[in-house]
Amino acid sequence: MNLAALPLLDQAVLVLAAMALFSAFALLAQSRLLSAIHVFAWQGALVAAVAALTGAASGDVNLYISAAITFVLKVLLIPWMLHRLVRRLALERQADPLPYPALTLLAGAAIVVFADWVAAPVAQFEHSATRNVIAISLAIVLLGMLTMVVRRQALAQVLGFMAIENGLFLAAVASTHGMPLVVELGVAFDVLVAMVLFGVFFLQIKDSIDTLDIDRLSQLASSVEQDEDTEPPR
Amino acid sequence: MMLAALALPLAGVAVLAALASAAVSLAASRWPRVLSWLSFPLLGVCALAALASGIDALWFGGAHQAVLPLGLPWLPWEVSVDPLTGVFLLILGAVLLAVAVYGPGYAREFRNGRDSLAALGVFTALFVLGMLGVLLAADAFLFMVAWELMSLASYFLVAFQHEQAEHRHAAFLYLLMAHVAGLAILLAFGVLAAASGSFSFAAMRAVHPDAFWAAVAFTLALLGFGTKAGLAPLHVWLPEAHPAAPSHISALMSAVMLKVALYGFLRVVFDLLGPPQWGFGVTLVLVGGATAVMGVLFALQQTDLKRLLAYSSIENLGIIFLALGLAQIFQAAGHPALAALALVAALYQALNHALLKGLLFLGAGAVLHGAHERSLDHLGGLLRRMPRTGWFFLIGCLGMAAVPPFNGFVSEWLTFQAALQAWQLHDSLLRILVPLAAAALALTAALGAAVFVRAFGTAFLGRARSRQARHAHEVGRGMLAGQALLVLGIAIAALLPGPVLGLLARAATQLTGAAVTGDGWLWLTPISPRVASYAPLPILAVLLVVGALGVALLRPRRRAAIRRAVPWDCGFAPPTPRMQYSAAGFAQPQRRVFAPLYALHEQVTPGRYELAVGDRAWRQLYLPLGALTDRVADRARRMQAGHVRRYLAWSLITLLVLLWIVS
Amino acid sequence: MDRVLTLTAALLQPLLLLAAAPLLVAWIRRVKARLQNRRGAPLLTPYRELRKLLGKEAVVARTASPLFRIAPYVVFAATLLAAAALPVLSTLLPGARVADAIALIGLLGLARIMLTLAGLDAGTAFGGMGASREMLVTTFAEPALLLVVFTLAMTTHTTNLASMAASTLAGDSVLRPSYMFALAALLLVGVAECGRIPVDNPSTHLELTMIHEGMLLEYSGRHLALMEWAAQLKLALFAVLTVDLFLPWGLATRLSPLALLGALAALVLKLAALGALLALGETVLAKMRLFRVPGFLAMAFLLALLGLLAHVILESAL
Amino acid sequence: MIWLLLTVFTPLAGALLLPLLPRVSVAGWLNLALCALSLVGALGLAVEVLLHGSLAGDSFRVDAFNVYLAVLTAFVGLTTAIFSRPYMYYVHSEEKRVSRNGMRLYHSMYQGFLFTMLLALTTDNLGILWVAVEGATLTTVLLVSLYRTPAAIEAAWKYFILCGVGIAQALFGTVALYFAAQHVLPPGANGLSWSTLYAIAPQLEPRVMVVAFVFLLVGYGTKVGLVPLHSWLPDAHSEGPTPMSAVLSGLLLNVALYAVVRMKMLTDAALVHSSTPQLAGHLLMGFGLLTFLVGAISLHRRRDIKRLFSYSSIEHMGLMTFGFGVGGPLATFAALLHMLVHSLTKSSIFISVGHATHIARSQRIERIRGLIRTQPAVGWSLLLGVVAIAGFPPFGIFTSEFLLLVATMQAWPWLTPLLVLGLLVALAGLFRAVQPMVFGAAPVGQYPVRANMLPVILQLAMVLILGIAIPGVLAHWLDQATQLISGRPLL
Repeated sequence: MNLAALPLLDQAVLVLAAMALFSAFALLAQSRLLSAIHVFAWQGALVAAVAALTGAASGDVNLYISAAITFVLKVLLIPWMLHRLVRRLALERQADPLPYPALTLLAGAAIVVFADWVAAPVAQFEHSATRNVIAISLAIVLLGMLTMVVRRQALAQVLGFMAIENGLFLAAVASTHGMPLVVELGVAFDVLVAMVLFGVFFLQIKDSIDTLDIDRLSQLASSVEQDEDTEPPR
Repeated sequence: MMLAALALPLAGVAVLAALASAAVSLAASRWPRVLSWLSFPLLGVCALAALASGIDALWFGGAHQAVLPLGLPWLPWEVSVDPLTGVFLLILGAVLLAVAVYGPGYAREFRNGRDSLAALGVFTALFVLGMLGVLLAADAFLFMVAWELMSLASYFLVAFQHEQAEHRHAAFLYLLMAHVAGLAILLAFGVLAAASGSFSFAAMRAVHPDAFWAAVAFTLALLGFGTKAGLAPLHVWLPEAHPAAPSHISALMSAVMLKVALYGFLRVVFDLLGPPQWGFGVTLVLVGGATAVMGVLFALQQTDLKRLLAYSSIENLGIIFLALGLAQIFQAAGHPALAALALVAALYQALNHALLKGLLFLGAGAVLHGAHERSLDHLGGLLRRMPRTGWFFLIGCLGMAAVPPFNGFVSEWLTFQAALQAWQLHDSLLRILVPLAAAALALTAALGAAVFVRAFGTAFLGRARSRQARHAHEVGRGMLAGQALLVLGIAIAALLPGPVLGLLARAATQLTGAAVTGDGWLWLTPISPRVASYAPLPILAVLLVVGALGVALLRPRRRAAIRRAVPWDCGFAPPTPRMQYSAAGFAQPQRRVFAPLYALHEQVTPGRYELAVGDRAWRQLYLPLGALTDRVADRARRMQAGHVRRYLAWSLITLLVLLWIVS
Repeated sequence: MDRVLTLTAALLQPLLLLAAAPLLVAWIRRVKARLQNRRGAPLLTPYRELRKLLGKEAVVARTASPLFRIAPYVVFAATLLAAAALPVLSTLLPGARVADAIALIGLLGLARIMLTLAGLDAGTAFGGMGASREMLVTTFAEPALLLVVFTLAMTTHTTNLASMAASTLAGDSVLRPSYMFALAALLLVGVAECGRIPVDNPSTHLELTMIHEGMLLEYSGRHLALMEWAAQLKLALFAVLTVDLFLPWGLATRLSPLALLGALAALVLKLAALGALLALGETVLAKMRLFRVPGFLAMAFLLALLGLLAHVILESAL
Repeated sequence: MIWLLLTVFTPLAGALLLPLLPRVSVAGWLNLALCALSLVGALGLAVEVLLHGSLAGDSFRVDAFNVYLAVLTAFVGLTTAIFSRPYMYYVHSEEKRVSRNGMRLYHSMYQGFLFTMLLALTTDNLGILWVAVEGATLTTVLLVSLYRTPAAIEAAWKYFILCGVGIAQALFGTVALYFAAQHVLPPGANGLSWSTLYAIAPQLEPRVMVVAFVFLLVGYGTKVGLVPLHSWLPDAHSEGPTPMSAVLSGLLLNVALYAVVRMKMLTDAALVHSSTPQLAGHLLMGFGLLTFLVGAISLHRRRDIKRLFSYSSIEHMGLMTFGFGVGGPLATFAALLHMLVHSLTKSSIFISVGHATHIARSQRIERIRGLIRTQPAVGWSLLLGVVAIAGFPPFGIFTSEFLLLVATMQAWPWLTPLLVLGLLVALAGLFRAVQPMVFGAAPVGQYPVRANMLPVILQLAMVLILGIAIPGVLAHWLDQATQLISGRPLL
């Protein structure tokens, strides 16, 4: 299908999806926490915009609601909570540089290729223009996971987690024009609760090990079981 | 015939009595007397019923079946009693009866201890129940349930005095090996069930797997039942576990449980598996022969009386399996009558070993009870302190040493007779193998005699080597009566081989289709009078007559019969108990001759000689396996490194790999 | 009538052997003495020794149990019973139906076990030593003996000694390699079992080399007499066993007086020759060190095994 | 319908109500009562299903498969509540490890957890199923960190992160399913209804279904504890309060496996005409076997008693997964039975373990010694529980393992040696650790604790009965479930 033959709305959807993908890369590479939170907010906005545009293209009211929920949650509420946490934990200046940025980004690119390969049989089956967004969303999901694997900062991990959620949402919107509303609400509720819990945990972790570097959270390795002097609690 | 149909109901009574015994034993933690007044008598009822059922089944022959309303809906538990079951019900009943009479006296010891009497009673009864279940089962599922129940209950009995670390170790090893055995048997049944499409023995009997799968099933059955029966090199648990249990339980384990394993093997290989193959027979002969020689060599070096008896059990099971191998070879070669002879020899040996080893373990228990010691190096002179136990023990020893007119000789004689018919085989390999097996058997018999001379000689003769042995006391009436019952059984098996063989032959006929006769009550003439015959009663009569004549003729008429004096000992200083030959010293020549087979640790310091005789199988097979497990476990543990990022990476990699696989 | 005759013969044959056993021992001593250029004791000396011992007081160690006093009777009776299973003069022997060759070996085993237990009973060092060594000898000697019997049983298809002898008599004289091995094994085993040189020395009480005598050390009086007599009987028994199995010619197959007389004459000749051979061997050979005994016995076992294998490989196809 | 509402929404009401109660002791009793009420509902539901067959509605579906799991969930919920009342009260008032607010949170989340479990079981909507399973994570994650120790927080964090990511993958799979369904279903139809999807499954595009299944498997498989996605499980099970360990091992894993099996049924139906009709089964078998073996070997050289038993849970989940993967009526029946008996046994073991750790005042295996001497009831129940979980008759786990081995023997004979090896290694690992704990002399200064052994006795008795004779009703019920899953009944 020729890109030029698409309606303008669809073209816009594709552009926005590409930008969301880029934001996933930005999230992967961005070492400063505050900037990363901003990138995440932008990604949320892009995804919400995709939902709204798809709604406009298909005339589905549910999608507007989804877009609104996403906007409120991912662009406003969660970045705000994260901001507050960063300030409360005095992490504004903290950076979390990647150990091998070039390699990580290459791996990210490979993942995109892989996602396209996996999604191809799925996508060829859909006739609408937005079918290739499925590959993009899968790539965003996998990149989110990659972010969680490579980042040592607990907050950065949460951002990766939330990016996965964004990818999922994008997939739902692009492939099926959104899930039924009950499910969307349930998902949104879960995300919200998860965010609250993350906040609780940050405080607890900070209390107990005085840092949010999750590599320090390795007391429970089985090899440590051999240690005689650490007495695990009941 | 009304009586013929009684076998199954009687077996049912036995099962119910065992269940009742288990149930009432629960009360023993509060009222210890329950054990003596209810649990053991109920076991006695169970024993009598099993005995009656076994004799009934053997006397009348035929199979009686029933289906129980238990188990799975499409897999109900089936039970049956046939002559093969009968033989083993007979063994179980005979030994259990003695144990039930013996038990109360022995268990009284534990009343003051901290070990739970309720556990003892409950698990003893469950153990018996499990063994009964194995014998009665007519489908693989019930068989496995009963089999594992038997293993599990005996595990708890081995662990009964669990405050001693070596008992715990023995129990663990035992449980592990029992599980190996159980799973192998389960797989063997799996093969049979896959061929016949059903778990019922009747169906398995009707449809046989092809040659390959039959070989697989045979190997699995040999592995499973052989582990339980203590075949080398799977025997290591046995000398650990049997001594650890209370003595009357050791008697049950050695005398009955090993036979139950034998029963299982017979049932699977001779009854269910289908046409015999000479390869199976050769395997059995080799494994049995190796086990017998290995067992007796190690028995000769033990200083713990109960360990010695345990190794001797290994030896005997080796002999039995060797005889089974002969039966398989003869059957495969088309000589069912000879196969039946070899099978009868095996069954007779099983019966003898049950009675003898039961008696010896009960005797060892009495020694433990009377002298609080079971190391041969600390015993001595017990024949004068505990005369009745001592003479009973002597009978057991002579029986195990297989000399006429005792019962051990009858089965050995039958086995030799079977082996000597090897000239009828056509295959020259087999014709060589069978005489070689007979040679191994002969070697085993000679060493076996040495084992029991050593055991009786150091424990009961000579002079006490410790204070406990010097102050040993005879045990109570119940414990003696238990042993006496087994002596009665031994006497019957020893002196009336014809009738006993006639009974056992029913089972052999069931499995081979050929008959064996004992030729009347006096003679034992399995093939023909020209070939060989044996009559123990005249032998006993002549021995008694000559002995009595000698005493009567030679007794001096004027003086006192004898004069007592200090031992002569070539006129050296009056000997002290420490100058006696010790148990280790007695077996020293054989230790030198067979040194490469033992893992010896000797340490000589001035005035002390320390010796440990280890099992090579243990060091070369089991310890490496344990170490391997630990190494793999440590490696697996590295997966659990504690870093959440690594866990996430695992997750991501799994996802990518799976997507790659399916795309 | 026939039956009575057979039974009488059956009763008389072992008694005959029992009566003749000391004579055989005396004969061997005599030949040995001659070979050593001595005159030697009269042939009746063993009988006199037995009579002397029977008249003496029996002294029993304080530490011994009742088993010590029972053992001589059991040993004697069992050996005698074993002798009853042996065709001494005639192959018509009901005793052989009661106990075949395997049972014979078993009865000898019973005697030996009682002997060793008695050796252990007094709790002395030498008794234990003798018992321990006796058990070492048995470890190889008994299986070797069994294998010898098996070799012949495979040929004659019977373990009944009378039938074996009868079967050898009835058949043609064939030169069998298996018999050669078996005979050699049987001779070695017999030497070891009867406590002769080079395994044991019956005429010494030198403490550290004793086997059989070590076990008898605490015995005296009638007990010792029975033990000694049983040992002599055992030697005679092995001698008769050897000739029965390998040289049965001369044995009576009927119970006619003539045949029996002929058998007696043949037996005397054969035993005399065998005894002389043993004496010669004992003169030529030296007593071995105890640690070399297992090698000697292993050789016996090996020979017996070779006999069995030679039979299976070379002869059974015939 | 009324039973369903009673079953599912009683816990929800409890979750909202219990934190409002001022007194901790009353909350414990109320917790118990609510569980009992929910069990009554589940039993009523079961009777209804038994009498009238499956119930299906707009967004729920109750058939033989899930109703037995629902009863099991409610039952284990109740028995654990019986255990947890005095146990948590002891932790709160004697050990002072949990504050009053902590106790409120505990009771609320306990009910919330039960609600999500029951919701996940009874819903027909795959989206709601996802929400409920995610909800189960959220409700339990705070309980894992209830003690606020660094280790507990760390365990909770890992649990949260790993399960969160895993479940996100399941959502992607769900989206893909919905996507596949939309192409077949008319507009307006409920493309997330499992019943609807199952009915049209053969028309679903196989290639999409395969990708969807992979995501669903990895997603829900994380919660099942499939290796190598299992890393959170030992941490979470060992650091939380013991009642939580009991329900996590006994219930959560089951529900996650339930979800996997539902997805497998859909995939199987969709792939029936493709070139790889057995793909889902093979994947499950591979994961199951790997999980089983790794779980079994990991039982060796453990130092922490609760970690030990959480590895045992992993091992058994592997076995069940393998069973479902083998397919066929016999293996499926065996796996269903195994789910049942494993839940009962494992939760009873965790209850005994809870008492044992209180007796020894430590969770380290080498400090727990001589339990039978100190407190025979606890020692024997732990020992018998382990005997049962190790697969000895006459306990029910033997039956299911027997059937599973036999089924494997028929379908994949060359895999049975691996299974047998695993079972042996597992037995050795378990007894190596447990035997010194229960046997032997008691250390000085070790005293019995107050323990309510009723739940343990009840559960072990049930496992025992299941091992001796499976009641006809239950067998019929399991058989119906077998028919649902494998397409053929066994009987």
